[in-house]
Amino acid sequence: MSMADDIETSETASVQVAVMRRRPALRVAMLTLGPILAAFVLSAVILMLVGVDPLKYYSYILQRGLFSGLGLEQTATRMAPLLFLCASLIIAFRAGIWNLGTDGQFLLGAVIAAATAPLLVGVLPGWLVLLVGFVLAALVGALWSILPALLRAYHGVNEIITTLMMSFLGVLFASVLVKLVFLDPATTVPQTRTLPVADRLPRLFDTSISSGLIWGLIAVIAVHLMMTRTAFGLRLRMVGANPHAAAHAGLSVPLLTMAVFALSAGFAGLAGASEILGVAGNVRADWNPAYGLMVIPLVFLARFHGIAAIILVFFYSAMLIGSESAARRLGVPQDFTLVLVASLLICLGLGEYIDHRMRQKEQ
Amino acid sequence: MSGLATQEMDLPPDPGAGVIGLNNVTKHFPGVIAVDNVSLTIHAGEVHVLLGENGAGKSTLVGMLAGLQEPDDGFLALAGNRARLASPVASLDAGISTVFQHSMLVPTLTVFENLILGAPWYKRPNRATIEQRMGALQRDFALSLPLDAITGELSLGQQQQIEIARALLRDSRVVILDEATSMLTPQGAEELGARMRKLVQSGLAVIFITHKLSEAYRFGDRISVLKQGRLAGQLGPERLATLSEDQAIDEIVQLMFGRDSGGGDAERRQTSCTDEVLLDVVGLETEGGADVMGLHAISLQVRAGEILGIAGIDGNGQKQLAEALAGQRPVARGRVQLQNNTVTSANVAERRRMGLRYLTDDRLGEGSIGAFPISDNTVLKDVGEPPFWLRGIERPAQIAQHARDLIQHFQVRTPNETTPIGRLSGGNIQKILLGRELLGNARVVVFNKPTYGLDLQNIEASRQRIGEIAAAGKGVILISTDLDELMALADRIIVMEGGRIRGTLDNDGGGEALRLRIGRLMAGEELEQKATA
Amino acid sequence: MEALLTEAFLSSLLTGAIVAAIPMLLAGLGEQMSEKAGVLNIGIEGMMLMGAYLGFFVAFQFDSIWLGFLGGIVGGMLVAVLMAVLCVRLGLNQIVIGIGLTLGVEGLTALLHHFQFSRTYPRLPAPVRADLPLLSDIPVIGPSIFSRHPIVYIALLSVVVLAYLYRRTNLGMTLRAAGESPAALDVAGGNVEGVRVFSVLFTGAMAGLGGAYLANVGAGLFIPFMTGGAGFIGIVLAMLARGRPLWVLIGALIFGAALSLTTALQVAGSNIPTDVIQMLPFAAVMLVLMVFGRKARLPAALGISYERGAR
Amino acid sequence: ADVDTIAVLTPEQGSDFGWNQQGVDAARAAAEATGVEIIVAEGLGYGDVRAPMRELAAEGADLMLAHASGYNTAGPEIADETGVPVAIVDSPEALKAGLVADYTLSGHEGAWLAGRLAAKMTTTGTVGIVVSGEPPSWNSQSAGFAQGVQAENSDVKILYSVIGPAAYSDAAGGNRVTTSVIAAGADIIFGQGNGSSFGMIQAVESNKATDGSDVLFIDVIGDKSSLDKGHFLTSVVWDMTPVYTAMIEDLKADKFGTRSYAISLADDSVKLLKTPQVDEVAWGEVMAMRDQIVAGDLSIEPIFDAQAVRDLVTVSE
Ligand SMILES: Nc1ncnc2c1ncn2[C@@H]1O[C@H](COP(=O)(O)OP(=O)(O)OP(=O)(O)O)[C@@H](O)[C@H]1O
Ligand SMILES: Nc1ncnc2c1ncn2[C@@H]1O[C@H](COP(=O)(O)OP(=O)(O)OP(=O)(O)O)[C@@H](O)[C@H]1O
Ligand SMILES: [Mg+2]
Ligand SMILES: [Mg+2]
Repeated sequence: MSMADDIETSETASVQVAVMRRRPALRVAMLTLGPILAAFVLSAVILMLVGVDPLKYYSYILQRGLFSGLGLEQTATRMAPLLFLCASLIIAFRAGIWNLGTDGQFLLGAVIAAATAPLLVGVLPGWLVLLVGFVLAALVGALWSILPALLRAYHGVNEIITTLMMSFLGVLFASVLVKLVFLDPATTVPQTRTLPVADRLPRLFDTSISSGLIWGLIAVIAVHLMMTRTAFGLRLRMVGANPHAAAHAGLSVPLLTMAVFALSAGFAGLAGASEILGVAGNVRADWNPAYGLMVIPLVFLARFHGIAAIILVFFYSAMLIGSESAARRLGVPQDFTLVLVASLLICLGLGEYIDHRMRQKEQ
Repeated sequence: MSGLATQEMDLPPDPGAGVIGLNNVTKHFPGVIAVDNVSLTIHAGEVHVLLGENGAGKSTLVGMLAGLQEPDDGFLALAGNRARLASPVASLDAGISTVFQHSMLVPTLTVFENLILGAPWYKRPNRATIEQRMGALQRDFALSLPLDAITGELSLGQQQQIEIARALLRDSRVVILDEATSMLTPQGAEELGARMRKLVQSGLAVIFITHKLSEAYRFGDRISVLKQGRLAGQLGPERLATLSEDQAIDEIVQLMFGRDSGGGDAERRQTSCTDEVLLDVVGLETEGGADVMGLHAISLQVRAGEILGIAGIDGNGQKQLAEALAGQRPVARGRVQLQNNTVTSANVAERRRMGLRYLTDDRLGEGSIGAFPISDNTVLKDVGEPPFWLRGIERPAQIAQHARDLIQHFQVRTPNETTPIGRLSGGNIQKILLGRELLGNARVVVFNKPTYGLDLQNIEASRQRIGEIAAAGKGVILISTDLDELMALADRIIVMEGGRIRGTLDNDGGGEALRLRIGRLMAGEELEQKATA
Repeated sequence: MEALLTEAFLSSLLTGAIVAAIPMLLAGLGEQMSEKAGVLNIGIEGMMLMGAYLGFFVAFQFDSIWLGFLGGIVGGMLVAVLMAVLCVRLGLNQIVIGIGLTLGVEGLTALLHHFQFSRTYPRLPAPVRADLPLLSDIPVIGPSIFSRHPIVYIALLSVVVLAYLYRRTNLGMTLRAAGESPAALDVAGGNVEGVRVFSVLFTGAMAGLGGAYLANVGAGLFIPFMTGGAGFIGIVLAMLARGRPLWVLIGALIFGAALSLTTALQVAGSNIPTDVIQMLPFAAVMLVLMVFGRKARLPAALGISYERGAR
Repeated sequence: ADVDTIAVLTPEQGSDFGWNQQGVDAARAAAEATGVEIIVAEGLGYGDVRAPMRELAAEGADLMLAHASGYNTAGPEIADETGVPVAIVDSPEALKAGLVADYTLSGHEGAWLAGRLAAKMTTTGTVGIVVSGEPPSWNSQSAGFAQGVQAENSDVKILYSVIGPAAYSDAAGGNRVTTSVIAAGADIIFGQGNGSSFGMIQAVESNKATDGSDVLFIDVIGDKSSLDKGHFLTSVVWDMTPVYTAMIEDLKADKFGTRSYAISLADDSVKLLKTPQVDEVAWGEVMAMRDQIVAGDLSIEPIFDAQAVRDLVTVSE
């Protein structure tokens, strides 16, 4: 299957965004805010159906996730792994590769970071411990994508199934590693050794915000610039948009494809490391936050644009934090955030379609 | 057959209204008026030829008749009655069958399935009826098709026959053929001409689009010329009957381009060939496969200033040869030498750096990236190179300037350099690719069907450029299915058949005799055999 | 390990394989039709889950497991309608919308479950078995295969029906054309959008039925996230089956057997750690992909939306 | 110290007839018994619980019951950070005066009794253990059950099966695995799982044992007898109220974090449930053994390691 065509449509979509920029601000506002409003209304209806006051719920989420100091700190901390995952997906999607295996890559990266960092504390200087953890996580993440990469690059096997399968496998394998290999002998609960709080990524200023946030932001922006402003990025995009043209232009499509997998999976591994070295400190058996699939709609809504992705991740994190709190206070399970994201996706999709039709009518 | 006969009965009593009428039809696209206030009448019993340069609006007209697009202004009339063709179904129901320029068959279905494609889903396919009717078509039109073959495995000519058969099976009143001869051999084109004649004799109307003016004259009863979306003029049957071919062509060219053609057939180029061998190929072989032709024992030399023509029916290894030379296709055996450097194992980029250029015939498939702006496409083969990139960082201003220069120099018709290249017409894309290949230090350039699908004016300009390249002391390999083109440009002509070189001929300006010898070789006859025979 | 190949081992292997295979079979057959028509239906996991929820809800409300299956079909189709509108009609990206719908349904059903059932956990009565006469008396095989819920036989039968449909009918041909070359189908007077919408709805129905089977026969109640990736497995099965329903069945059985083997090996007292055994089915799929992956030819227009006259 | 508010944090909803429900119900009961307010934070998932813990601390909780083994890294860290005492599970070494206490719960004695009961009542001579995962507290019950079965009748075969990945809510997986185990001969199933137990129950209800008799189910932790349709044999029911109550008392007395807490047969915080399916004679004998354990005449060592459990059940002839 040529997913390239899909990417191509999204390339044209980003062209459309550029066109949109030239249109009246009011219309743009309508086309962006309208669907967002509609999504919130749609979700509100669902809330009302189960007997929850939506206004109360939304204002609670806002207050908890955004407008309280504590909430904002938690939101910022939660962003770090999501940002690394955005970086991972922006590379892949812009290069026409559907890496749906980030969950497995994330977890294995997390496990290797958790397995090594605590052992190195005291052996190496603190910053080096963290660096080694991150580097290993990136390598292991990339390693886990090598089969899908080879199959895609040299045999044209669709990466959607292979990455999904490797993701399922990776999640299990991470669990096996925790239970059988990297087990902390000091606990009965199967988990890795714990990196002491003091040895984790430093917190920002006087807050509980992990500095993983900064690295995540850097990762997304760096990836964005790489994909849009460099020769390497253009080569990757060429492979994604039309591999035949890339080969015709003298590029090694298989090698570049491998590079895309390695980079994308590597960043997914970094995401895992950032969660462990920044926040969690260890990996428990069967732990799987499943951020990977969740981030895909966000990256897509951001049209693979780094800055837009950062903004979306910020709001999404705020929603996560707020809804965790609301789950307890208003009795609405956190799963509701999934409903909200899906409605956003649907409404923005519809909005784009309506806009498209309107422009067609005008001509 | 009976179906066709009753068809004739159904024809409208008033022949003046025609089967189809286009009344002041206008179609806009972003930034262009594709069809501008055109009125045309299509008559039963006539082959109606549509001519016009690239982007003149022919395909858009066809699109409207086929139900793919609707006019913004004006209206269509069927048998004198105002009608809407809002979908392909409406068009088919109105008795209009279209054979599009690009194959509209499903390659993985059998011929039989393609013939009945579009039948209601709840109906059982009725094989016996189709077989019976195919029998009738074979009698009347010499259309014979293997019903159970997988369509994609048949030759392009056979595939086109399927489309024509499908049109006939539908009991159409109107058959539209858009650039149907561009893929055919001269004989194939003649056969198609004969078929069109039979069709109109049985009472149908045929709309035939071509860029070949002599075909228009020979096959057409009526010729309409479009120019920038407008109807520039029409030659009716009475008028055509009074004109000789040359006179008609002169008149058409006048209508199309508003100037004189400068003398029918292109003049043969003055040779600029020297003795210096730029490209030396010895015993080149490539692996074949189910759907690719393998190359066998290809040896050839290109000298500085020489144009080496390669003739052959499409699909006889020409493309594989071009790809093997460019480094895009692995070589199984043999040696390729470029100016004393053996490049047999060099990759595309390395060969390009050494001055080997390849202009592909697959403009959209591999020549360009449709969604990327023109500017990026102009430097697609130089990604990372100065002055467009500095230490890997893009310099957008440089690239844009370069693209604007190229657009101006090659007279590319486009709003600006940020337009996605996929939106240009085939001819304009071709100009950009041509410009891209000639950038920098080219030594040997391989052209694969450089003028395929271009209009006369652009063909002429392109041929001129190819001549200039040779004159500048570069080596040129010119692959073409158009014998006129080869005979006008090439110093020597190699004929390929079945992945082999069947013979090499000096282009001595031998006219008909040379043409005949090439034709025999194209059909697979060996030079020696002919000599001994 | 001596206990391998005992009757107990074989029975538990076969039984488990069939029980595990059915939802994946239904999902795989459904997905196959979408893929044939050119729609990569990643939303199938969500359709299954919705089918599970609504299937259980209806079965519970009306106290009828058969009405429940109907409810499951409707549930799957409700999600499929969204998919059809967004991806087929409006041409939005199939992968992203599919993932989005799956996430949305996960959230929605968890929410509804929370407010409806999470305090009481009502359960359905044990489903009836239909013993096939004579066949069910064969030792080992009989009770494992021929003494199951009627839905199992319906699922097996649909393999035959679909194989016939794809090979012998105009609908089958139209589906293949829509996936291979929608433009060609369109200009030939076929209804690309119609057939694609149909295929997506069919996928919804099959996935919904599979979900309802999971909830009503498999578990007797609805649990959030209970499909646990069965829909994704369905996608893999469909992609590997190269358009043949029989291969979906074979794939589902192999996958079911691998899943079941994890139990059977444990029952047989194997000393391999459970987590390692549990990697088997996925490793098996990867192996199949490595060996046969390059042959898994997919429809040329798979995943690409069709817009008339666009290029 | 002053204690006016406690908080309990559970990964799933406190209405699952199991671990979460027991935690929430017991925390409420303990709060009532000691006269303090309670904040229930349920359904927090198995991910990072630091955010809700910080929030609860900020809201004035004086004690946080982190009721999931997944919370035992975050718990002490937040206790350190905020100074609010936290109780965690499965971490006996983590005690920290005034800040961290552990309550590692093991129903192994109850499970042992259930094993004896099962061995008495099986007609096929085979019983099954089906679990959705292998956390230590479940391992200890699996091991206890197996030891009980063997102590009663070493000829009874014990089949052991873990459902699979992310199986806590995999009800269909529970059904499938249990069906397989029944097909392999088991007529009594000792099942441990959250959502997946419902699948096990479904399998027990819809399958006959290989000898044609009804299959019976032994549940753990919660009391699902309200859902019973005649297939429940018993349940190893836990009650954490005494544990939580003691914690609150200790905190008030500034002794929090100096000891671990446990449940036991002695105070009925672990007990067997009697259902109509239980054979009266067998029940009497089992209750007698309970009294022996309480009296200290019999002692059963808990086994927390998954591999050790598998060594116990592996049929090696
Ligand atoms: N879908 C479209 N969107 C935008 N512009 C279009 C579209 N289709 C056609 N046009 C414009 O309409 C003009 C006429 O196009 P048309 O395809 O009819 O030309 P043509 O006569 O068939 O040319 P050619 O000889 O190259 O086939 C072109 O200049 C093109 O720019
Ligand atoms: N999607 C599109 N968007 C914008 N313009 C389009 C689109 N599709 C076609 N066109 C326009 O239609 C015109 C004709 O395009 P087409 O590719 O049919 O040319 P063509 O008929 O093949 O031309 P040529 O004879 O040069 O090959 C082009 O000029 C192009 O600008
Ligand atoms: Mg055209
Ligand atoms: Mg054309």
